[in-house]
Amino acid sequence: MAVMTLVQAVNDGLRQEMARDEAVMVLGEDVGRLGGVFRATDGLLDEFGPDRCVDTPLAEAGIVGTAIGLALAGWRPICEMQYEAFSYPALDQVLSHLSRYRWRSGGAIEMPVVIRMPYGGGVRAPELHEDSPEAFYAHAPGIKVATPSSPADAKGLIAAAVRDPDPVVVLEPKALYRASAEPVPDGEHFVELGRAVVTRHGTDATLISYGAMLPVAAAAAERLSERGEAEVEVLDLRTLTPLDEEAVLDSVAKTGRAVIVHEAPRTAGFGAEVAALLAERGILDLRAPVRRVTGFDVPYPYWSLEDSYIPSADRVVEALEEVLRF
Amino acid sequence: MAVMTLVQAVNDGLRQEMARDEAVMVLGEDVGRLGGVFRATDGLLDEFGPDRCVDTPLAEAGIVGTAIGLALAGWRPICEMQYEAFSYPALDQVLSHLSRYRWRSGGAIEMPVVIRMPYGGGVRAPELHEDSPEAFYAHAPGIKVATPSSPADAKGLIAAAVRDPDPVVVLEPKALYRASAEPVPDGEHFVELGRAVVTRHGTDATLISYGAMLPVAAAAAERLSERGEAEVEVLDLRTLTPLDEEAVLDSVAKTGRAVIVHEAPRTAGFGAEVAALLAERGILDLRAPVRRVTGFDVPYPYWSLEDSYIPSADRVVEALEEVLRF
Amino acid sequence: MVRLRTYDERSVVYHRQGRIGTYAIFWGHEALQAGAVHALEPEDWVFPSYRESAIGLLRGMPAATLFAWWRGHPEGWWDPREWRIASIAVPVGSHVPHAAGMAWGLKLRGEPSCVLAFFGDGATSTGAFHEGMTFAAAKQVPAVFVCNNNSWAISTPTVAQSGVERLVDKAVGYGMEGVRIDGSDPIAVRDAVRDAATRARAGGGPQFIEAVTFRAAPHATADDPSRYMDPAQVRAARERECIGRFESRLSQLGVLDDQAISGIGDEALAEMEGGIEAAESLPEPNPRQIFDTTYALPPRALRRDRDSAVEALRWR
Amino acid sequence: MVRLRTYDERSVVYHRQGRIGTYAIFWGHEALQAGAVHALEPEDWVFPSYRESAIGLLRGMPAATLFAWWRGHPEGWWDPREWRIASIAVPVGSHVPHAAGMAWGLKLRGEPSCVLAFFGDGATSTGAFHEGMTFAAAKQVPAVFVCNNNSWAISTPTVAQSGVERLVDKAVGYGMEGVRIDGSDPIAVRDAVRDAATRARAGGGPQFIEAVTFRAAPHATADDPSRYMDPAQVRAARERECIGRFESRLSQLGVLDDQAISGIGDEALAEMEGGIEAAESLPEPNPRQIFDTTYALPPRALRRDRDSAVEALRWR
Ligand SMILES: Cc1ncc(C[n+]2csc(CCOP(=O)(O)OP(=O)(O)O)c2C)c(N)n1
Ligand SMILES: Cc1ncc(C[n+]2csc(CCOP(=O)(O)OP(=O)(O)O)c2C)c(N)n1
Ligand SMILES: [Mg+2]
Ligand SMILES: [Mg+2]
Repeated sequence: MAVMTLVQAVNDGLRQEMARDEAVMVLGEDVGRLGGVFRATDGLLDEFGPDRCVDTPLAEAGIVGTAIGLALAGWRPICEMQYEAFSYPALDQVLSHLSRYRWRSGGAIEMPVVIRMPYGGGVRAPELHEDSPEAFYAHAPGIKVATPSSPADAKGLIAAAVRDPDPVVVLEPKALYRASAEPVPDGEHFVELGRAVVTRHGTDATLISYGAMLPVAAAAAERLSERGEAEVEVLDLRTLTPLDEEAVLDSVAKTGRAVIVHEAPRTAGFGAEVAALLAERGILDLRAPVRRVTGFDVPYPYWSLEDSYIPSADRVVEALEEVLRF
Repeated sequence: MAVMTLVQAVNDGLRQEMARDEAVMVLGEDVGRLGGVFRATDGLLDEFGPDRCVDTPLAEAGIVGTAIGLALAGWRPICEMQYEAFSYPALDQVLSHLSRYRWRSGGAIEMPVVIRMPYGGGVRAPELHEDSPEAFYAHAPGIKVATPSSPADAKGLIAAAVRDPDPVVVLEPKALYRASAEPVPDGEHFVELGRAVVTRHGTDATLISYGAMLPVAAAAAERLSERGEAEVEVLDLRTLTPLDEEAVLDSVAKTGRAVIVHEAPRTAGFGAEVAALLAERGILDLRAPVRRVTGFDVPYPYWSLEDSYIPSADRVVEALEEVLRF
Repeated sequence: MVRLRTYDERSVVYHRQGRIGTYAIFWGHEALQAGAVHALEPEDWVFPSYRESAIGLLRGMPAATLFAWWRGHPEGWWDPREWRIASIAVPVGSHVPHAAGMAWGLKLRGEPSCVLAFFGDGATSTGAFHEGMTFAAAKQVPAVFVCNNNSWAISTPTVAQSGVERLVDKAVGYGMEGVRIDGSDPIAVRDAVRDAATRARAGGGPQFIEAVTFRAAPHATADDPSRYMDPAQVRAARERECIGRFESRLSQLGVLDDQAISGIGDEALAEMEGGIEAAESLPEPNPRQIFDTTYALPPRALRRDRDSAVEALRWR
Repeated sequence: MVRLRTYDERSVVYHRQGRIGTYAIFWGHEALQAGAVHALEPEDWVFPSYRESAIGLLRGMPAATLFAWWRGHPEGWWDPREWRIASIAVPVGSHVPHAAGMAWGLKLRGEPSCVLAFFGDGATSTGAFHEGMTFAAAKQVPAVFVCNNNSWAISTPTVAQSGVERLVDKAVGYGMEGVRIDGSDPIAVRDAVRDAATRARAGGGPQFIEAVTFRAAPHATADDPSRYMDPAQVRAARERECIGRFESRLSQLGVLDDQAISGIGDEALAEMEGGIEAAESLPEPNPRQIFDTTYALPPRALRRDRDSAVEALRWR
């Protein structure tokens, strides 16, 4: 297995899929000669040529809108949004068309479009370079949402997204793009959509998280274990829609306690959906209130303050201790 | 008190606010001579002139984007989106700018912008005329969201939205625009944002809902009462953000059971937030699992099927009976 | 043209009779629609807005399908690949990027066909139109953009959109060729579209056609144009309407006589009567349809919803 | 101009020293920025993009504020009304409608001032640009739209945006007057902006100015232009850069001598050194700030979050 960073694994996944299927193409701002501002598409222009790795005009609704037309024409476009907040101009195309085209054609037309973007904060950037927009996409029926947290999953989920006949939004935690290098399976590697994974086993409480927050969750669990306070299970959702409900319910059935961690603002964030699942179908197993540890209900702040905004291991530990006291 | 329909009450509220404050203006597609496709702005052009009741180009991001500039210039713009799904092109302006301008200026600049739109289905319309987009707006920190369900509340919430120094999205249930005529206070009438109201008192379970679903909730509660099965409390949230958490928690503390009803798709819908609130802070009061009765996780269907999609009193009764069995 | 006209006029009647829902009238735009589609090859794609809802008639789509669309019935949706006609775009301007993308996709595949998109004057104000045009120009795709400037976007006159009188001026900003034609003259339309399509297929890039018409009818069945239109202007436009003009031209040329005209009319009427009846006798749609078309691979939770909904409530 | 240049060059240094974050370089655009703002009256509004982050210097804003912005410090944000300079727009093109709206608002109030918006070549592809221009044209607002065509949107050359070489052609589609000028000549810029602003204030409507420059520097400190730029082209552009050109012109005219030049430079350097030091000695931002500026009337839940967050964790 090669050792690589998360963004290298994204690149590897893209290359694998483009080599496998000639209908796969990449389009976005600066994805060609520059290889993307994070180099996620580095080398693809040279390898697959300018027809399949395309620099576009600066127009996100145009990128997703033409991708819909390209898909109708039989292509499998992968759109890069340069940063997550610059996907907002394309929300109309996603909500009005991409998510509905199959339904609208009575199931005749597939929309195998992938929209991938770096998301989340912690990189000392100016505003609107650090949003966590997953809830917008998760609330769009017809769209699937994947959020890798490790290099191997990044490669595998990219592959799954590209092969899926339905549109998939892949949110790549930019703070983890180069945070560490890890082994990634060589050659074809595929992580099924809709399958969460337990990244740490435990018995006393379940930490449910995804994407950029996994290291925070892991650190909090580690701390409680080191202190001998509790063994906390960490569940990485990996895809938000379809949500792996069984994995959530099974873990909480075992531990009786749940803390949900995400970076996006709390209100109507994706954590609410997980909490709602527990309130609907896990309540008899719960031995304590559910807790959400999230960004606050304000815009992502100026970066000198971002460390106070992003959920910290401290805040997660505090929430865990609270539910463990029940 | 005059007796009027919900859309007439909206009109009355707009007229009241425009008469009260010369900085208030209305802009949108066809709001002038036509008076809006639902006649919500009927007569305002004649009464306040073309500078304050303005027909705009067909460009929703332009409407909200210029409203931001107008607010910077000291105006209090009320934007009409002709139908809710046509607000999607403006989401970028809402998420990137309208919600952040105050924060971005260190609190110096107020954004007293109102965006009002008809929302929801049940009117036998072609696609994209019947979405329920409240969760998108509720997940935007900096934005408040109001959802009147009665003529009086429509007038009062419009007034509150216009006077609020922060941006407010008002979602008006189009299925109720002309559903019935009810008494509406004459003259100034104001319904504070962030205050839910109990529209029916009960002891056995709480139905939590808003906007277009209130009549469905009321019918379900009535049916169980008639049958002598249960006395169900009906809570109309009226504003989603700020959410009246105390009203939800107090009612459920009393009844021990909660069913949440909305028309939008379930996953990551606003009902998840209410359920999460209960899982976090109401769990010790709950004597049964929470249930959500919502639209399904698919696009709003062709209208010949819409009655199978919109939550019905039957479906709500079924959910109530289920939680009452615990 | 007559079939379109008959379809349109019958639709207004059927709406009044409660047999279809709200309907977007295209009376007076038949020359544009028929002229444009007749100029295309069968392999060329068409991207219609709601205003061209019946465009499928011109390629042999059954009238029943179109009436079913306006009846909100699932059978009203077709497989776009079968007819090379994209799904009707309801949000104004939003399909312009799709047309650009399809044309780009054809070009990348080396297919020798082109794409035609219809949209209105109001659509030219939308960001989606702009981004679609921008892509089409940047990638020099084989597309023909046909703007039906019918003077109105519901109650808003064209000049109120951006202060431009001639929408063809918009082409300049994309470095595209633009022509302005009489959209009520089917021959002028056919020629302009044929030229543009030929050039597009030959790699000459996209082109913009402003077809000048007039919406001498309500925006849709729910509209009340008396609030904003001058009745005299409407009367004048109705007198100049495209079908009468074309019929008298053909009659003068001796190509058409009264008998032929009424024969065509009768045939069209029979087609539409048959169409609405066929639409009405479609089986009640199955609510399972709600669940079964959104995803190729639906989430488990959705399948569970379907099963419990279908069973528990028997869809009262 | 020299102050802008000094600010810019120092910022690149400060970034390397870790004293500010990622920084968007505007080296070579000083003539455009200074020429444009000098042509305005103090009551006129300016809507900058990230590329004009230091535009406030020209109206007396302390350099410390600007460095604080790039340090991600709350003191980097100003009250737009105080300087009549809107907040820096980070999403490309998205502030064009704001400028149109502000200009419209001034017009409705009968205020005799105008609005100037800066944006790049890439911005002209965005739907937001189009909708803002459309509104400005439709409402004939007093606005001057200044497009800095610096040949590049990060790695994408201007011609790849929409196939148009002369961005001034975009004005035609909005029925706007447009001019194309040398954006490296401060006098040409000042004259063009003064004309446009005068006309706008007098009710003559909006105008579009394409200012041709060249981005002879990386897009931002994180960028690596060697991947896409021809070094020879960059070298040539750096030789033609605006300040040197203007200085020799002024020297030839006898307005400026070497001593004056170095005096201006020293002063600017001192100003920037003072600015960064002031920015660095700002007190650590208080995390309460996160909660206190979003709403005028914050939801109760947010106040509760603030209180519990501040107390429970003492913001480690
Ligand atoms: C994005 C969007 N905004 C608003 C509407 C509501 N609406 C439907 S048709 C219409 C006017 C369209 O005018 P135009 O583009 O000239 O086309 P026409 O109807 O004249 O064919 C409007 C505003 C819509 N469908 N989509
Ligand atoms: C809507 C949006 N998409 C993408 C980006 C990322 N981005 C920042 S600057 C830039 C290029 C802008 O080019 P141009 O408009 O020519 O301005 P310049 O940077 O040359 O001044 C891009 C793509 C952004 N900020 N906003
Ligand atoms: Mg029109
Ligand atoms: Mg540029």
